[in-house]
Amino acid sequence: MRKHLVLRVVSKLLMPFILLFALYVQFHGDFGPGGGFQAGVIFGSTFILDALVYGVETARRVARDWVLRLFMIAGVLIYIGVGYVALFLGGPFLDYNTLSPHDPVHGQHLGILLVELGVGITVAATMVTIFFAFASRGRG
Amino acid sequence: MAFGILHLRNLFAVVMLSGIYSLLSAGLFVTLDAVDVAFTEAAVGGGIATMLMLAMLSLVGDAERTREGDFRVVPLLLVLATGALLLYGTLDMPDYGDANAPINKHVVPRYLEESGKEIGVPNVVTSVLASYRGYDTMGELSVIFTAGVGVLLLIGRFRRPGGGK
Amino acid sequence: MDIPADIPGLYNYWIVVVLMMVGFYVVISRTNLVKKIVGLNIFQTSVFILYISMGKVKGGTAPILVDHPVTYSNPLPHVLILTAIVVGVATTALGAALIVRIKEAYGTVEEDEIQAMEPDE
Amino acid sequence: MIAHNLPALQVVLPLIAAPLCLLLRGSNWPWAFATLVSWAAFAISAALLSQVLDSGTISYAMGGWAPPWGIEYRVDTVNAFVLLIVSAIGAVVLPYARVSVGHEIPAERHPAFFTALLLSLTGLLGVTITGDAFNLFVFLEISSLSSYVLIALGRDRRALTASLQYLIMGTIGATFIVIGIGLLYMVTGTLNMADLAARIPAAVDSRTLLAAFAFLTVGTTLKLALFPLHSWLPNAYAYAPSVVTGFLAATATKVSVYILLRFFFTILGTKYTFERLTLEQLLIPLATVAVLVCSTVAIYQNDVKRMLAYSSVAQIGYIILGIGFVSTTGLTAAIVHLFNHAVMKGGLFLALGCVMLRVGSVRLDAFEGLGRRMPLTMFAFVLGGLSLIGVPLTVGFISKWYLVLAALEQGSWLLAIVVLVGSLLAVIYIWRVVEVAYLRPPRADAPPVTEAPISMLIPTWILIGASIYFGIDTSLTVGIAQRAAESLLGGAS
Amino acid sequence: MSGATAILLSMAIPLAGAALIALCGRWPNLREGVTLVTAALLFLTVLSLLPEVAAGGRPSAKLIEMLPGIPLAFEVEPLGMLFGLVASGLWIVNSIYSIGYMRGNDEANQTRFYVCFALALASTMGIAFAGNMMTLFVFYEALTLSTYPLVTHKGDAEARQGGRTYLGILLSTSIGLLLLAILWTWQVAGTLDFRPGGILTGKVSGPVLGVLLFLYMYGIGKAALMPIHRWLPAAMVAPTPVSALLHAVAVVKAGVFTVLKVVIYIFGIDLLRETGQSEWLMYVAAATLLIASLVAMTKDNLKARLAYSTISQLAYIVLGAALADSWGIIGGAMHIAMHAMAKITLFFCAGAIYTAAHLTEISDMRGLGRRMPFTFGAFLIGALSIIGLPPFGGLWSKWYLALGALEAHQIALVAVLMVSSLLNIAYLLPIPLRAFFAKSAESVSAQAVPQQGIKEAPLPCLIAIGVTALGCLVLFFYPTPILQLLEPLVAR
Repeated sequence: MRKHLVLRVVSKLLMPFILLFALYVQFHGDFGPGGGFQAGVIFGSTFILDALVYGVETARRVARDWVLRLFMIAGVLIYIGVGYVALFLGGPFLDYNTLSPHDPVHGQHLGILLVELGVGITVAATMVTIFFAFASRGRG
Repeated sequence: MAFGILHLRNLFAVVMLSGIYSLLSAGLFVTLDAVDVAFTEAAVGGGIATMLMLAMLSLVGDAERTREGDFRVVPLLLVLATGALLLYGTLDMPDYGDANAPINKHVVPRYLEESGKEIGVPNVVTSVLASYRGYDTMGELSVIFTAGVGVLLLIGRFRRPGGGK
Repeated sequence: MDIPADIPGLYNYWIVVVLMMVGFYVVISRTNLVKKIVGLNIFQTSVFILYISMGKVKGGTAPILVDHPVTYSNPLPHVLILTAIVVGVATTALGAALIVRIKEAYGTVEEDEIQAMEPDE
Repeated sequence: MIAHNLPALQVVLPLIAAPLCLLLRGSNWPWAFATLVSWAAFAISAALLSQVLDSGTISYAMGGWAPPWGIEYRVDTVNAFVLLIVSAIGAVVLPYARVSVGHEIPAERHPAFFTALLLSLTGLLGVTITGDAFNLFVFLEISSLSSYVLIALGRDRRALTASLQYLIMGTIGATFIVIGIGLLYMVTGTLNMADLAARIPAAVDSRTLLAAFAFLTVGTTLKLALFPLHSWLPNAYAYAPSVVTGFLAATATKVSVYILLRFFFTILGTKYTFERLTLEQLLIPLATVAVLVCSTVAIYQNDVKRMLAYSSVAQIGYIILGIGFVSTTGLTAAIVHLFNHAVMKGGLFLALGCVMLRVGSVRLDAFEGLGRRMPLTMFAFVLGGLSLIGVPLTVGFISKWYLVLAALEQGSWLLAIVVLVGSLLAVIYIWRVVEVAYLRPPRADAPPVTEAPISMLIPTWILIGASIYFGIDTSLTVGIAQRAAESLLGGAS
Repeated sequence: MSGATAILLSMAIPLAGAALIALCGRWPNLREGVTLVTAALLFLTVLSLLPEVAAGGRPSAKLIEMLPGIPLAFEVEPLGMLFGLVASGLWIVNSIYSIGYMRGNDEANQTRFYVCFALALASTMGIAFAGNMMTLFVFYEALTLSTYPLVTHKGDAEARQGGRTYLGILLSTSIGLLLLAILWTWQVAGTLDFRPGGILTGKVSGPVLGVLLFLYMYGIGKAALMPIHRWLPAAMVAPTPVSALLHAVAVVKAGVFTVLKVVIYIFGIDLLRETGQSEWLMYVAAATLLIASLVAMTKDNLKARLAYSTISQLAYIVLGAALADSWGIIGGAMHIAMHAMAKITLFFCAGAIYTAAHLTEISDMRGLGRRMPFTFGAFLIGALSIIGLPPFGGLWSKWYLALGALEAHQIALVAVLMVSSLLNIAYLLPIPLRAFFAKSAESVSAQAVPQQGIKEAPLPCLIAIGVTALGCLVLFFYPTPILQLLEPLVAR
């Protein structure tokens, strides 16, 4: 991979935009198509791209295993956590209305935002983790 | 093109085809107004899945050994039976795009009419996904997580001394 | 049994059926494990199409609420399929991981060769 | 607050525990944590069961969205009982896991392993408790994926192929179920089980419904390994780690049977399934063949784990047979056998786990002289075996009793005899092991073997003890099973 | 001590004994002491029930409901009383004997031996006092399983084979046929309690009754009706005390006892006699009786010969049941005691011979009587009692059986009884006679075992032999208590 200068430059240029796009998808999911999954996948793909271009080990230095695993777990926890919060606020599990008792709609917004975030994080982290697992398998 | 997958021997091509295939189906989804799905299918099915496959192929090699007697009768019959059953099932299905089909009459209207008030998110898919059926989504997230854990367990690297492979 | 008059109304489903059959056939007829997994993908994707097409409403648009009233396609199948897609890719990932391990353990990904290596089964 | 959120907690407690478990380091912490969680889950399910028995069906709306718009958790006698079985097995197996897993799985993977175990527990519980068809599929996948992984962790390389085979079969099954659910949805426009049950009678003539029914049946029978779709099971059970085998053998197929019950009786309804389609005419022959063939095959196995795996398939045959009778007695037999078989098979596999730990193999010749060298383990095995045979004062006898009774009620002598012949075949394969263990001296070159550690013996004996206790005092199990059976038949529209 | 407690104790004592024996395994003397004490206690407990039962009382006890409507329940009636007394009484004697035997042949695994023995006795008591068919079935199976380790005691290939046959036949018949019969009974009669006059009257009729009877009779493999008798000779690989107590008394008698119970309390003799559905059973029993005796003559191995003689003697009892009239029943029931006493004597002697001279083949025993006169004397007594000659107990039971046959106008059967008695003479008497009067084996054939230095068996064995031999005599002079005890069985 060392030689493809063009590739490296282009990808370097692209990456920020991809990340940006990912974030857009993540938070624009309420209005247009998109949401946690898509965002997560795109977000993850940047790392995968990075890995493809600069080699897995480099990419791994950017995103350490334990960081990835942490995010993987964190995302799930956020989602389930929201559910539990609702539970402790006296509603049934995952009832976003309880998140802001006065204004259910706002509560819903908040809830959806949070869970989508959780989804995004976990999906991204998992995708990258899985990819790394495969990619670095060959190198033992 | 699916048939191509059936007959191609070079697994690399096979995988590529399946990638293109899912991209196509993504396109189909758009025509069916399922933009979110299309988006996801493109990203996940076309992107990630294909990439995974390639990663795997780089490890297992990409040539399927050619053999005689490739054409199996029993499976074919099985498949035909299944297909026939499904075809038979379709005969009584409501017409494609029929607005009066039960699925469009029973549960869904509530989503379309109320979600604006109840949730205030224009994208109904999102609101259904994340709120009405938020629990499904949580389960789905857990599935992803499971897969992640599983892959780690199977081929992941563990930093503990003597860990990993 | 009476065939409904407007067959065209169903053609979309039938495409699905055909795709599904192909995928299914690949899964159960091929001995190459990779192909099996690919077959599974096709199989599942065709099911997705089935769902989505049942959600389509003629003249409907994507279910994103806009001010002036229009007819929307049915969002519920979309949601279900979003879930299903993810489940599918999760399965694929696992299957791929397994195949890698099998390759390492046996040096092949052909089912019959593997069986040949295990006498007592 | 806790009290009326039990249905949710039943599932989300292990669910949130799973990622947390992955955070833990070392191998004891994850284990301890998982164990505690499983006990909590058991407590919850017990509480749920008593609630249901007192005050009837519980309905719980996820996210506060009333069904059919939101996802509903619906607990009645049937799935409360199944929940209890699953969580109880989990609670017993996990304490056992520490030594066994420590011995069979590399240490650095323990956190992930227990995470996977918790996930599969979650999945099974979720499948059982949910009242929403699609949600059922989602949790089915959680449990399936995690169990593929768990099975693949067996030390034998054949575990990998077995797991992949299971993965492919399982995914096909799951996909069939999805198709079925989709078609149901297409016909009725709802995914909520109760709602489905209410709206299906309107569409009994629809061919789509028929197709849906067929797909659901095939998919589920694939999952529960009903003959002849059982090919994945023996290998999967034979090569999985002992703990996993013990856990899955006792729970996974049971849950699949539960799904079957749900679809047949609650959703589609007795009228449709059995009066209109007379499915029993398909089920009973299959079950009969399963009992006879698989018991016979079991006799010829030299790997005891495989032997028991085949006997599991045969036992599933018994359960399906009970369902096929479509009578209160028959269903009672089926449901009570769900519990009984879980208990005795779990116990047997745990005993095998002890042997695996000490001897390092569960092939028949590895058992030589074990009767003397691992007396407690082998005695547990013998008792479990007797229960499998159906000797009085064991749970196996109770199941057989009701099955034969159901058969006699229908005047079908042949089936009554089939059941008894089945248990005679069980005598043969169990006794093959017993003879080797007790009447063959250990090989001269056999390494010294000591009794299994107490932390593994206690769980084993809890299950074996249960399989004796509930064979003597059946008021609890049979009582619940009868109520469940009546509710299924009565609840059928 | 109230009846209920006594009943439960009669099962608890052997169990506790088993536990203690297992604990004392390391100290043989203590262990065997425990065995003896247990046996004695058990006998006393059972005995304490006698007055009440003799007075027509029916002490009963009830454990938990096993299945709805089917409790584990016990009730002592005359038949069970008799059986219980015989089994528990002979256990004492047998324990004494086995001490001598097991030590004399220094067998392995003696602890396991005594433990299983106690367990077997517990099951036997359960059978004797069972209050309904289910309870009986439970303990019936328990007896089978607890005796399996005893049969396979030696653990060699032969023992394994014997064990297979034993377990195979007993389990398959009991699970395959008996259980089916029980379930059927439960389904038609709605109860499994033992009731005087039976529970099937008016429920089933005609050939169905015959089928049901068939299921029962062949389900009860322990009764060793031909052609399912193979397990009994197979079980002879066990050490002699086992053959003596279990396969001459406890197990086989449990079989015929069950037969009697079924005939009396499930079918009801009246029902059987009126419908005449038990006729085929008479002929099967008669055939078994004759064939077994004939086979016995061909056997040179002493224990095998005794085994076949047991089979034919059991057929007597089944025959009594099949006659389904008062005398038949009385005779059959009585034969349980008489035959037990006589046959155990014979087995004791066989064991004694084996212990002292390590001889198993009858042909080698010529002239042995002069070396061990006491043993062979006892053998003679036992043999005479089996044959049914005065002054020995065997006479009575055969007498009543003959009466029964006459009452049922089955002259043929009377003839059969006579013939078989002759056969008994033919295959039993020669043994002691040759032992006493024939020239000793080695003087006839050189390769035969030298009899120099052969003495009587160890003392405990002799004591046991003496006791039982005496028993045969006593039973001749005092049969009346048994008669009185059994009267109510056929009271109209």
